[in-house]
Amino acid sequence: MSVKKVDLTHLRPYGDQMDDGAVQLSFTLPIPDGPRGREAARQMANSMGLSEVQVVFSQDLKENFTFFVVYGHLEKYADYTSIKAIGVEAPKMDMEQVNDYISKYVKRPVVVIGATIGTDAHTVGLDSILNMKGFHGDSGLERYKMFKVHNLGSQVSPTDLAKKIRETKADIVLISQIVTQRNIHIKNMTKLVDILEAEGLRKSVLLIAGGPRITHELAVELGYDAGFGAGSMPSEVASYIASEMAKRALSSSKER
Amino acid sequence: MSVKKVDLTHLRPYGDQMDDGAVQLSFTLPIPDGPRGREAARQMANSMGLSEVQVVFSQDLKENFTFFVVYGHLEKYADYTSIKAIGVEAPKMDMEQVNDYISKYVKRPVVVIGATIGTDAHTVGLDSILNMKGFHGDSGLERYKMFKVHNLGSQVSPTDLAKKIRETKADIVLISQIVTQRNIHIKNMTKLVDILEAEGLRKSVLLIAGGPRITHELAVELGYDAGFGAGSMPSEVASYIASEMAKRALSSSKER
Amino acid sequence: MNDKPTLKLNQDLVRKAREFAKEVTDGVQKFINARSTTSVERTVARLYGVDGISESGVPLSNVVVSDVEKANGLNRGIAYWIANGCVAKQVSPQELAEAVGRKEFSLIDLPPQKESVVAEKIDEMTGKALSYVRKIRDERDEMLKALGDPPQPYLYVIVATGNIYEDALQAKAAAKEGADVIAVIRSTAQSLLDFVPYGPTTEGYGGTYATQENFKIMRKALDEAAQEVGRYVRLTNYASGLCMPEISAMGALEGLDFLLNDSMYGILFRNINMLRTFVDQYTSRLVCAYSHITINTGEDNYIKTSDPISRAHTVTTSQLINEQFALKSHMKPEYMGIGHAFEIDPDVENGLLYEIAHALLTRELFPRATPKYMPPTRHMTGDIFKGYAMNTLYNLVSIMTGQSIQLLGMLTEAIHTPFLQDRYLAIENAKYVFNNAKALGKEIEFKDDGFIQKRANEVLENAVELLEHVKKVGLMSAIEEGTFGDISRKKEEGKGADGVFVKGEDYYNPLFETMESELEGEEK
Amino acid sequence: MNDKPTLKLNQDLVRKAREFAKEVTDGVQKFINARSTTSVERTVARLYGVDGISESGVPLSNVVVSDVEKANGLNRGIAYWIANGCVAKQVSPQELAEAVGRKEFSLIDLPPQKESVVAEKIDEMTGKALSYVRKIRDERDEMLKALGDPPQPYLYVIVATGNIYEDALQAKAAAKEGADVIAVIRSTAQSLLDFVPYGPTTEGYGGTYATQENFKIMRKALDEAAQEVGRYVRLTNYASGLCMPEISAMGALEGLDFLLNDSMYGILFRNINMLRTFVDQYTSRLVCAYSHITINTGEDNYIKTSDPISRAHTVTTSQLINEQFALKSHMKPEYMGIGHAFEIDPDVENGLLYEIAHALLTRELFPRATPKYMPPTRHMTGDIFKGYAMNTLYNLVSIMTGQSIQLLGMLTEAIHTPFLQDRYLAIENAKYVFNNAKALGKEIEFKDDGFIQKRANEVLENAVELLEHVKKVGLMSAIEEGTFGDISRKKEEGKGADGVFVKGEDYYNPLFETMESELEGEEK
Ligand code: B12
Ligand code: B12
Ligand SMILES: Cc1ncc(COP(=O)(O)O)c(C=O)c1O
Ligand SMILES: Cc1ncc(COP(=O)(O)O)c(C=O)c1O
Repeated sequence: MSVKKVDLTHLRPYGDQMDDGAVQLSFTLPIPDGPRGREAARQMANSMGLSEVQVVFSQDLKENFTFFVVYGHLEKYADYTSIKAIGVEAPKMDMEQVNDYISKYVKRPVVVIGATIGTDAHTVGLDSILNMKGFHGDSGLERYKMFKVHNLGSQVSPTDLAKKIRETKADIVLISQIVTQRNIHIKNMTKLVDILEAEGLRKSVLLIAGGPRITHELAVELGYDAGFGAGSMPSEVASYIASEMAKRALSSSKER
Repeated sequence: MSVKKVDLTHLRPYGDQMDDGAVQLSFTLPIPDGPRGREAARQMANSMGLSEVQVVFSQDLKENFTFFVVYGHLEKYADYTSIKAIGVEAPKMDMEQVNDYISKYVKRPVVVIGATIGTDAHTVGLDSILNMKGFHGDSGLERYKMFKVHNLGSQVSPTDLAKKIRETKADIVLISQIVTQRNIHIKNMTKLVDILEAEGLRKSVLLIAGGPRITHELAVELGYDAGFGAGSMPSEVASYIASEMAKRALSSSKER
Repeated sequence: MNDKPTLKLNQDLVRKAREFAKEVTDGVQKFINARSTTSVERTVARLYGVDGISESGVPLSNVVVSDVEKANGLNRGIAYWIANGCVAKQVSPQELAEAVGRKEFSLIDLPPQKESVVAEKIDEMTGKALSYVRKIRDERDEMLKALGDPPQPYLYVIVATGNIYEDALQAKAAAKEGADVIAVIRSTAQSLLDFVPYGPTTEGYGGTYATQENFKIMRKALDEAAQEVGRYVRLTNYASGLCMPEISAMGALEGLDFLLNDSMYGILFRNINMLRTFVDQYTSRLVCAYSHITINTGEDNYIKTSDPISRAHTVTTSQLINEQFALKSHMKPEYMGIGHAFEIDPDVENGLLYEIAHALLTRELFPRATPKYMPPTRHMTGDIFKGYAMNTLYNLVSIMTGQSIQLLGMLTEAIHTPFLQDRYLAIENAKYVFNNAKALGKEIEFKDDGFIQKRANEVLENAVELLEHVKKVGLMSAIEEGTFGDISRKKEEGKGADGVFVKGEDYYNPLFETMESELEGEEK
Repeated sequence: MNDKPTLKLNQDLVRKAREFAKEVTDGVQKFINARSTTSVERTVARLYGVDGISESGVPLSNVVVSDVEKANGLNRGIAYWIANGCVAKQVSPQELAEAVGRKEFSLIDLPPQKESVVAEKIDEMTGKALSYVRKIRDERDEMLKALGDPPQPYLYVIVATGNIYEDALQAKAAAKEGADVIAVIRSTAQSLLDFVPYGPTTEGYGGTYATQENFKIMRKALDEAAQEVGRYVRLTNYASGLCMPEISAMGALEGLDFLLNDSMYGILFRNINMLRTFVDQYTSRLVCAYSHITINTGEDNYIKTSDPISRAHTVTTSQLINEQFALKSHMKPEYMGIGHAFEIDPDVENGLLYEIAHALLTRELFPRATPKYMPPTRHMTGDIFKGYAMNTLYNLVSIMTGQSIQLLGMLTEAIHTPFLQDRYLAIENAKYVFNNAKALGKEIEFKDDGFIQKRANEVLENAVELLEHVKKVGLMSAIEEGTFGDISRKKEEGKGADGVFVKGEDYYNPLFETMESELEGEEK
């Protein structure tokens, strides 16, 4: 069959045939609409490595701005084979399996504390993970008999959080960050890690961040153990916690 | 007022503030959905010069394809000041002005011939320019008393066109190309120029191409006098013809 | 009919419209009955088993028909010549055609065989051909029944890569996303070829050639996908053009479900000769009717070149004509995918109300048919977002008015043939709207004598008036007048005129005669 | 009311619903009448002309109110203290406040002046304040009349760059694209500040602070744009929060047209103390009523945290409560932007029918109000195309059901605050749908006892039941029970509780009393 096969070391976008590199773009430029503007848009797309650029739409947005829709063919490629899975790695378990797993390896309920930090008032995401009700039919951590959950709600400051961690003897700290404008989430997340380290709490807990713009990679980069993005399921988080807690329990029992 | 002003030598996209470089992208990659796929999408966007890339959506398209919507901030820029207007340059005239202008400078009706060449069967675009009815309330060339129009319709071969040019003593040749898949328009347009040159007709006519994917730049590159893109108005074409014909009339009268 | 609001159409007008349309087509049918075409004869050859191409690349069905035509024997019908040749040479039709292809002999030159033996041969070939067609048809019907017919409107998408293997891959992905119907768009200008290309296509322009091999490849891919998703997936191609009946036969042989098949499209949009098209469409539809292939008519095209509001009644007029021609080919209404389209300029005030009125008019006028609704195309621009919004309203009108076949609009309509992602987004849009507004049609009524009811009745009235005129001048003259799509075609002109001939006294074509009589039997 | 289909609401239920809602708010109003808050007093100070900040950055309205509060003098009302001080020091309120800001003296320590002179001073200040507010109001009313009120639904978009100058630029562009209303979103968590920031903002998070200077800058920009486009352009900001009445006063002074102003939003979504919010909202709305500022209520928020279908009646319940509170503030219905939202999961079968029923219920229940319809947000994802389709149907429901104020959905809702191009696309979508479906509401009817009529009556019935319960337990206990938005707040808890105080016997506040009596006069 004569369909070109994908070359994973030279991965390129696919429009309607392999390696055509087709990409759709839209952006606004602070210049007036017209042939010169469209040429600028074309050059902008060229600068991104696109060839055979088509400026298929331009629209005056008033006040000297123009909106463009552009298609082109990307000459660049990525090496997919060199990308290692950078998501959270954990076996997928359901509620019962998680409970059994914790009973077997950790041998006591795991204490979970959750909060939205900074001035972030969005609670729906965190609640989806923690509340009984859960998310899209997947029960939240409160419903797991081997989790003891403290949901601190929103707008919690790092120092208050640290205090509560001590008070509750938390094993797991879950924080949520939804607002990301001007990278406020990065500032908030960094500050929390700094304070936990200063207070000597960082090592004793599993520190997990979540939110629609959070990736595991970003979380790890900022000193967290894991990160969960858009559409995360409570059972995924639970599975990860169970398997990490088990690992820690095993390694500490070996150390002894 | 503290709004950053545009630097036209370093033109960058504008999302919600000057020079934020914000760009929206969408593309498909021939790989499965998942963290690794999203990372590949991110790297793809990085390769285009985007920073702070957000893969905001990924969707399994089945058969090992995944669709991505991505936002990022372009670090590249274009120098707007170095872009010369590359559109068709002609004063904008209305029907009466065009007629007067031709009467005054050319002193006889201008003969226009139009056709869609190759296997292209799309006539609506060409008809919008030529037919009485015109386009969006702007009358077509047939309604101008100083144009004598021959509309040959669609799927005309270059040799037939050349024959008709001779027969009608055409001053202006308008060709339309709508289908561009696999660059068939470029092949068709190049072939026409070759044949007109071979037949010694190229210099004696004003050769104009049009179509939604035609730009003036492309047309000129392929040896045409002008190109008209999406949304062109008959009066724009008429103005261009009038001013070019006047220029030619003037320069040839000077030569004499 | 209770699942959508009603237009309270003037039933007198409805009756008149049908009556006039019938009279209009009666006039043309007389011409049709007396004639055949090279393409009709090639269809016979194909159904008798003539396949493949000659060394110089000419399809063998063309080879045998030209062979007879050149010697002026075609007015007897190709059936006789093939049978005579098979008896004379003691070979199969395919072997016979191959030999003619190798120029070993001409069919005309073979000695006439004993009449009763030839007649027997013809009957045998006819029986075999028809039973094969019925077998394929029944297999499809059974598969459809086994997997279940998906709810209407069917999600219909196109593939158009120019490479049948790439098409098949993309079609499978689409089926898995939820597409119910896949159409393989033909390569540019195939309708003007007076033969059907052969073999698998890997490079086409703006589409992929309609070839029997391509049909087979695609059918297989869709059947695989259908089994995987547990939902029947329909396959579509294009019949209209110079090979209209042949492509229908290929569709019958390869188990296609739908064919674009309009009684006038070729004339208007491809400048094919009128008589040629009328004669061809008859046989083409007869084959479709026999094979349970749903035809899709092409009225959407009219309002691509003429105004969708002021010329709306030309769509209705043509739909009625297409219906009558289809009935003449013994087609059941449920196989009539009567065409119409959502093409009004999005800037028109209350454009949506016009669209609703027009779409519902089609639905109500053809209650047993399976209307094929076409998306916005001519007012789609490079503004893919606006286009996506237009497609949303288009889908809404469809579910609200109970359309049957929904050709999904592509947000990139103005730019390129669909990317994989464009198709996904189209399916997503339709699934969203169809589910979210599922019972809307059941829920609403239009004000009596309101804009929509009035508008629909007005269009119908204009159609009746136009039909009355067409009846008077005759359909062919009406086409000369530019009635449809603002396009005028002359009776004597157009491609393929030379392929039309008057049947001789001894013309014999049991294949189509049997189809006719079997279908007539079913009608009773 | 003839431009949209009807729900045939059970008028008995409608009457009962209003009656119960009135009784519910009557219960709360008793608490309100006996109390004032620091924020109410700061509002008085502002209207008397106290502006600017102290050297340490504290707004002078806070300075004077804290000054009196610390000395336990606030239960007399700030009006007296300011007047007494002005008379004592022979200065203007502003000069007085500046002096207090410089800690030159405390208002409490100034010797009490002759009662009649102080009373005269108060009357003078009150007269001046009110006549200025009326002047601004009348200017706006005249400009609106001169330029013409655009047709409803108004196209309402937000700006949220964090830089007021950038906001102004983008707002102008939006107005020129067709926006009728511009809202400047506040910086994250401003509602929790117990003071109003001062001066122009150039760096906010998720929005730009509501400051008087920002109001001024934006008003000027919009008035310029309005003159250019020959269409009145409305300006919106947010009142709800700890400074609810102060921001209303700022709106009155700077000629804002709309303010987000809900009687319970602060309690539920910002954990502000109940009594604080109830007392504040009363004055806040009084000022709005007097200044012809349309309030926008916040019921949309409930179905962001609770289910839009099963909890639909909590929206209705709250709307009725908001209405009654507004009436108590002497607000005319035409200034009530009753809130609701298109938030049902797009995957719900017949979700659109629910949305239509809910939207029309709001419209029909408040026939003289100007409903504010909010777009899909919680089910918006990074799939901007799907989001654009959802916004298309949202716009369709709005034009079909005759909404007044349409906050346009952004295709990037799930991603970032709007880019310039996102706003353009939102306006384009609304303009397309509103024009294309202009008369749809006039054209359709819903089946009697069909899904939509039944659904609307069911929601109303549930609301009546809930109101009956709320009446029984009292609104504050109902909030404790988590009635709205699935959020429970305790009576004694919440921010700003310490700012509430019981008015003393000698409490005097002619400013609001005059507003009340003038508005009462108009009501007759
Ligand atoms: C609901 C909502 C609100 C509600 C919040 C109610 C509440 N109690 O939560 C209200 C109306 C109060 C609100 C207010 C504001 N909002 Co808001 N809001 C939203 C909205 C519409 C939906 C968010 C939501 O509930 N999603 C559903 C949940 C289930 O999804 P999720 O949060 O992604 O959570 C999932 C995963 O991310 C993950 N997850 C999340 N947290 C965690 C934590 C852990 C530990 C784990 C493991 C996983 C996890 O698991 C969840 C389940 O899969 C979004 C737009 C959108 N569609 O996303 C805007 C949005 C988030 N809001 C926004 C803004 C700007 C605001 C305001 C700042 C606006 C203003 N200036 O007033 C205010 C202020 C809020 C503040 N101080 O923080 C922006 C943020 C822009 C940005 N990227 O920075 C958004 C994107 C809207 C927009 N386009 O402008 N908002
Ligand atoms: C109408 C239409 C048809 C009609 C044509 C009817 C007719 N007689 O013209 C029919 C149905 C026949 C048709 C058929 C096909 N079409 Co077609 N068609 C369109 C459609 C929907 C609209 C085109 C149109 O009329 N636009 C309106 C006119 C006014 O705009 P315009 O052409 O851009 O013209 C303006 C300017 O470009 C300019 N201009 C144009 N020509 C000239 C010439 C001169 C000299 C000047 C000065 C200016 C000028 O001025 C005009 C006014 O502003 C487009 C999609 C779209 N929305 O654009 C697809 C489209 C052009 N078709 C397409 C295809 C692939 C086909 C087919 C090949 C499909 C197939 N395989 O069967 C066939 C075959 C046609 C063939 N052999 O060429 C593709 C082309 C893809 C590509 N870029 O290559 C499109 C984009 C659709 C798609 N997304 O797949 N089509
Ligand atoms: C009825 C009908 N037949 C056939 C076609 C396509 O045929 P062609 O290959 O001529 O483009 C169309 C195109 O839209 C059509 O509407
Ligand atoms: C009624 C009402 N007031 C105020 C706000 C915003 O206030 P804050 O600044 O608290 O986000 C909203 C937000 O959606 C609202 O609905």
